[in-house]
Amino acid sequence: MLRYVLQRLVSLCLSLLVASAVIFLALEIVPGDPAAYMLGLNAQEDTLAALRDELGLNGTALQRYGSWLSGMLHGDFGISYTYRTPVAEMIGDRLWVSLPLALFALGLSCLIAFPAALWAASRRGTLGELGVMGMTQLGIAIPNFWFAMLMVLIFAVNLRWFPAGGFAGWEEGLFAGLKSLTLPAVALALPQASILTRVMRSALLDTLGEDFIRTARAKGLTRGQALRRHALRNAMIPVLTIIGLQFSFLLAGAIIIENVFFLPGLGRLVFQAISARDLIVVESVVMLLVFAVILVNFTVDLAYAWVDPRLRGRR
Amino acid sequence: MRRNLILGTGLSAMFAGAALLSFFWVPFDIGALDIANKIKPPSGAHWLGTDHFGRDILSMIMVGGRTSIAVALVAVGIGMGLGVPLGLAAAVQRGGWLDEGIMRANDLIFAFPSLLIAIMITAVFGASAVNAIIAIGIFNIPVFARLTRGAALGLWTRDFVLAARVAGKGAVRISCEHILPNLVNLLIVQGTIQFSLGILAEAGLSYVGLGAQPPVPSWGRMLADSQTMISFAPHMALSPGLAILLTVLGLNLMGDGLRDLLDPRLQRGQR
Amino acid sequence: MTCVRNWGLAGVLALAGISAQAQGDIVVGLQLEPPHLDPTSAAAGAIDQVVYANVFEGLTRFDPDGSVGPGLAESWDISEDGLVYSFHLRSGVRFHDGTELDAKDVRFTLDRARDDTSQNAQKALFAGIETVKVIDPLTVQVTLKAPDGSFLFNMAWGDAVIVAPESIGEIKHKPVGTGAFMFDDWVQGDRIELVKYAGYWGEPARLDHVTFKFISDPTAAFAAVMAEDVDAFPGFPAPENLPQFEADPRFQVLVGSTEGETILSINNKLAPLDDVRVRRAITHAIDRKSVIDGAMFGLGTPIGTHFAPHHPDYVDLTSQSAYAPELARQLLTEAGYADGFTITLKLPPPSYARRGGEIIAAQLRSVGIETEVTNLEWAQWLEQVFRGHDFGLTIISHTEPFDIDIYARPEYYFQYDSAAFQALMAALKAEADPEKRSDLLVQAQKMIADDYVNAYLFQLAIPTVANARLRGLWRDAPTQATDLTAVYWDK
Amino acid sequence: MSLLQVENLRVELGGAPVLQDVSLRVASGQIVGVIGESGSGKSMTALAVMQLLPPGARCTGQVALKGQDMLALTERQLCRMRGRDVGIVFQEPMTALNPLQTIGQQVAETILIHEIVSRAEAMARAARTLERVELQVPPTRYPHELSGGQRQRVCIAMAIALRPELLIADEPTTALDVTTQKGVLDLLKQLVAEDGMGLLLISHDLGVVADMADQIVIMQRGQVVETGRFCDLRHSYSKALLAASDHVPDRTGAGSEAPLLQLRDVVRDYPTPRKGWLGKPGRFRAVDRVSFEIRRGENLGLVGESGCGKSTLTRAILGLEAVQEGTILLGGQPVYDGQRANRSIRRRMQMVFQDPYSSFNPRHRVGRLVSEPFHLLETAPQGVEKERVIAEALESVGLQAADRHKFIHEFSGGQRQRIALARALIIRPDLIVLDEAVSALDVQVRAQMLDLLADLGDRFGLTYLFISHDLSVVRNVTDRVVVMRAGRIVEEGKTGEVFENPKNIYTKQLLATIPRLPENA
Repeated sequence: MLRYVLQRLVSLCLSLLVASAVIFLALEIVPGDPAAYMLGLNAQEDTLAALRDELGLNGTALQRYGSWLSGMLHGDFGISYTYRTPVAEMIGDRLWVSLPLALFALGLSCLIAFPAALWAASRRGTLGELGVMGMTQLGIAIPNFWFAMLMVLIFAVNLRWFPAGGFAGWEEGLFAGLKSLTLPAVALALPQASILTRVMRSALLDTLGEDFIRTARAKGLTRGQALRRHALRNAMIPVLTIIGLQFSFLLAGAIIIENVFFLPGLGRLVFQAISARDLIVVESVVMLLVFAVILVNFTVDLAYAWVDPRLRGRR
Repeated sequence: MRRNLILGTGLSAMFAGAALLSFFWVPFDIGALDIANKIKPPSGAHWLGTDHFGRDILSMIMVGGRTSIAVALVAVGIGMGLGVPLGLAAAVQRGGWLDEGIMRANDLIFAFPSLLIAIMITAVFGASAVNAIIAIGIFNIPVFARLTRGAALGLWTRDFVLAARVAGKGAVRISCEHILPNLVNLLIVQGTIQFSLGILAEAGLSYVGLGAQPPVPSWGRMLADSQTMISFAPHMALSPGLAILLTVLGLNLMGDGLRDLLDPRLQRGQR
Repeated sequence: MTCVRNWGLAGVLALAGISAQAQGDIVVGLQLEPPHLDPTSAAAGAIDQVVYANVFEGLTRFDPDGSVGPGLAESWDISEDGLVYSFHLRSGVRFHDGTELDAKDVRFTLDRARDDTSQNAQKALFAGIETVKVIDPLTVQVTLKAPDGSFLFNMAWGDAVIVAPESIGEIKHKPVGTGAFMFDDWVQGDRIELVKYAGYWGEPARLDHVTFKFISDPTAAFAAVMAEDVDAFPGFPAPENLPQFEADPRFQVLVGSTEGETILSINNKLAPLDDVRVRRAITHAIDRKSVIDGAMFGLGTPIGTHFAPHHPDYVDLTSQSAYAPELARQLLTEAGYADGFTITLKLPPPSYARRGGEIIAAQLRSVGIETEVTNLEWAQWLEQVFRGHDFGLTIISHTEPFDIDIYARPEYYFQYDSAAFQALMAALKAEADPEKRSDLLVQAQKMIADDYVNAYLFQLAIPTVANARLRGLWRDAPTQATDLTAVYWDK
Repeated sequence: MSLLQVENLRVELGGAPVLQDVSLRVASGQIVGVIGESGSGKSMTALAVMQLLPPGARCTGQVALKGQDMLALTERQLCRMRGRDVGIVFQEPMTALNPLQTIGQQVAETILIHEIVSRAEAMARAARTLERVELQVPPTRYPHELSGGQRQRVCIAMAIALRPELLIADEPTTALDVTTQKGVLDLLKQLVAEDGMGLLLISHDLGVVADMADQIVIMQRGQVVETGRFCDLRHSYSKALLAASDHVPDRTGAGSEAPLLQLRDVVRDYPTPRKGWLGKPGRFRAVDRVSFEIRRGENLGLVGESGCGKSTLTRAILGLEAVQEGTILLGGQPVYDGQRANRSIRRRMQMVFQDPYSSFNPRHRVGRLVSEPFHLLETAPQGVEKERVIAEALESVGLQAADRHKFIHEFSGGQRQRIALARALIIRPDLIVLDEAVSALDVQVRAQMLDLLADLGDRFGLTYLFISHDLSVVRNVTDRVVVMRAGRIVEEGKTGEVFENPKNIYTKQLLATIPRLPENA
């Protein structure tokens, strides 16, 4: 097991290295000079040169890549071109919004999906199942930013139960923080929950068709007991995969929702950074997100091994 | 369960048909702005009302559907066109260097947050429908590559492939004659789903201004344009929102229906 | 869907809720977050929006009506030849860190802005300075290379605010100025907080605590104001929502003027746009009223030249480029483009440009000019259009005050190269007599209108949406600023 | 009163009857064998007794267990009976166990559901039950760590943990290797004797049931054809089944002395996954220095259990994979020469596979399927000539020329194997490799197929390599036999001699498993 973990860690590092090169190269060809952006219409050429020098934009590509990479290994992501603050700090701040939001949305998604999927799977062919499945179809088909807009109108502007957006900050207390994340989390969770429900239901139904469920029923287990004791854990493998994918998606994919709710999260940071040509921020955030995805996949792999004894011995 | 298929096909065909029709006829010319008549609620002349430039929303939905559908369709085409051959090639020798290479590259693409990369691509090459297609298409490649590889690996263990090898056929010929035709069902179903995801992705990109550019309308851009007016002109946001919702819903239902219809397990004589 | 449809009505009927804010607090919404807080080393207007007059002050300052008045300099003397300015500083002015303001700080500020390594975005403002001399702790003498009628005006800019050498190192994140508010906290991506400065030299601020909240998305801005999450939103980004706020007793809407001449810039060096008949045809093809109604929902004053209508020397030349599509087609035929031509139209992000671009594209199409529309991010716009001159047409609001002199710069992005106009500007610069200056300005306005350099659309208006009980907000925006020093809650 | 009494049982699935008028009885301590070909409804009968029919099934008639009418009981009451009063063992032990639980847990679950005992107590009893089924592994193991035979024992342990009065075994040994089969059957017999259970033993293989069962029920197309003791079976269908199960086809040719295929010290290694990043990949030797030859015109049997290297060897013979050492010659020429197919040799060999369902591309018509080997010819017949050759091939295996326009799913399993044979024959090869080609067929169809093979062999002078685990078939159709185990040849010789007088201890074990039908009067 230890060997397996170590092996995975080495390949994880290799993937990260490749990813960092890809990201750096991609951003090398981005047109637009950050210095020109910062100084605006009336800037003079010597002013621009001075600023470029200060930003360290004058070295060769290889030098810049090297210093970026080695800095990152020390936890130093460089200084933002536009904000002029350490990128690591900025990311740290934003992470305090994005990570709780992703977890909140994921939690909601699981909280909705698990009971719904169990319910639908155990009532195959009933109107109730049809209803749940219909809801999930709608949940997948609704563009979530549109749904978010409607929710803001109803719950923030009209009913005023939740703030229309922004983030109160954790220093205002857990409740205030969660309150400002509720609507975004719901908007994010809706399609995710729908997908998860469908995946889990079909995984459950597939498992219910397996021979060992028949064996369990022959032992005298009721349909429900067989579902809970035998099908559920077996169905968790595809479900875990989806949960892993969703978490990484939520961490990075909240850009649009963060814009709708003007949340100071990672997605909006990178969106702004791209339009401001703050490349060092873009590079670092994308790198971090890639790292997160790879880490999540790694964790999911370990979770598989935890769920499935067949994977424990192998490799 | 043909109900899904009929309903889904009906919905999708309705929107696709309207989009096709718009090549020949639309109720009103959307190129001519009529600022004096802006933001009018639905009426006899304008069934879905007019937008902030006084254009007929029904006509906009019809023409906008062209963009949304074309972007999604071509993106799926890119995904299939590149992903399927890659998946087939990877499956020829499980665990071989080609397989490893293709699958690692896939993992790498999967590790990048898709929306972010789409935004970066449009930032690099400029916002346009073509770049939106590329951005969405890139992420379709690993989806199809993975799907194809997985299913093809299963098929390669089947005896009829062995029979073809006994008949002296090479990997390319077997992939084309025996593997690919048996993947068609699967690809159609996945294609439908990716198509619907493509429409959602296009809407999202256009919403943040990175999709189709004016004067070409698209559903996502209509939503973005109508956003600030939703409170006093809900008809402007409802029509494109519902167009997206119903098309995606239709495609998903169609995908489900096709899956049931084409599922080999349900086909007689094929276990 | 019923909920949505009834929303507007419900919003109107909703009783004005009791604001959760204490009467000394205010939350101000702004569309753009500043990249940092040093107004003397970046072009971002967003910095001035937060700090101008609130945190930093200059020798002179813009008043709400756009006139230039005394700031940290109580008064000044100008030598006969117009070359030497002696500024008399107010006494007892302290920076937020407790250090006293004296003439050395002024010299430091001006020298820093003029230095070779300066990163000041408006370095041209200081280009005319020959020397800066400290006479005594409260007097500073500035000698110019040549007389400059607009020097006092220049010193009122946000790029010329007085900073202290003691705090310059950290200015980007802990700005220390002399204003009525002190910087308190910045949660990047979300908000900046200011608190009242007890040691302010002048009339103390009536608010204790100010929060600037950054909301770039117009819909989100609307929702935030409607939900009363923010109390005031200067430069509200969605003019289409203003009627709703006007109809709602909870809010007041102030529509003010800005220094932003919004124009369809034409690349004067690019064929066929180098033909004045073609440029004239373009201006006649455009219906300003449609553009203002469609893009700005009626906000904005039509202009016929590059000059602010509220300026006393403004001449209304709109009739010279009135909407006349027939004339436009005729001019095109004369110029040899009876079948029209195709040209690029590159649009920066603001909605006046994006929406206006769609409308103008449609109007140009109807006289036979096809446009290839490209939406650009600001960085791309700067790169391609402003610096690269790679464009045919673009729409942009020139928000710098009194900037007609850009037409005297042949390398400026629209590349208008007229010796006559350059001579006119040189004369203006040297002229101190107000009467003659005024005359020269009228000539200048007419000259660029006659040459149809650009298609002049409208003067950008600035709508401010605020809680109905707020008083003392600026209506107009002579410079980009959100001066809160006089703002208070009505009881 | 019988322990189990089924009267006039009728089951409809989606409106179509799958069981009609089925009646049978099982008494305590009695073994009742149910025999039938695939689709005869024997498994459905078992599921009907358990009331575990698939959704949408309608069940009428009477199923009385210990006097209780199962059809009248509520689901809750049924759950109380299942596992306690009646246990069942299914065919496929590989999938019948939950892969995520230890075998001990799964056996203990049977106890925990029905009795109020502590978990520890249940685990202890489960361990004892596992000992009882002679399983030599600790109860903390997971199913994937066990072999098929061991898993089937776990299934039996689950079924008998509470000593039910009736045990149903639905094809309990079909998926197992022959040597394992015997042990499982012996165990069942022993348990019945010890506990006095009734056993309903369901099988397609008359041989399995014949020497165990006290009563035999023969089923055909959802109906009971005949019930009685083995020696009393009289019905024509029963007799036909009996005859077919030990069919010996007529053959004339017995082969010449000239070798057609020669294997010399053939070695085939597979790399195993490398250990660690820098570790060398390991090697697994699937075929270890195998040498034998097939003479022109003879039938050679290759016998061995699953995993012995048969399939690997087959692929090597067909020239599909390279061998690491040794040579394989067909008519004196190597079958494998680098990456490209050695067409001139390959066209002299063809193959028929075990599974009639997966060996055809479902998307092609029969004509195209059958003509696939034309690819090996330098000049393949075209147009009319091609049609004629296809028609001839189909007719030679007893099908019609018009069948070439049909799709494969329109044929039964037996017909498909004929088509497979037609495909192999179409280019007139010298050697046909039959890889378990008749194993998946019902006995009567199998007998017909064997006759066809013999007939074609004589007509076209074919040489067969007959790979099978089914010893009785091998005995009846081959001239010589090669016994393979763990990649090596352990015995080789004339079929009669090997079967009469095996030398190797493994061969002896194998032969001992052949079920012997009691002499039928």
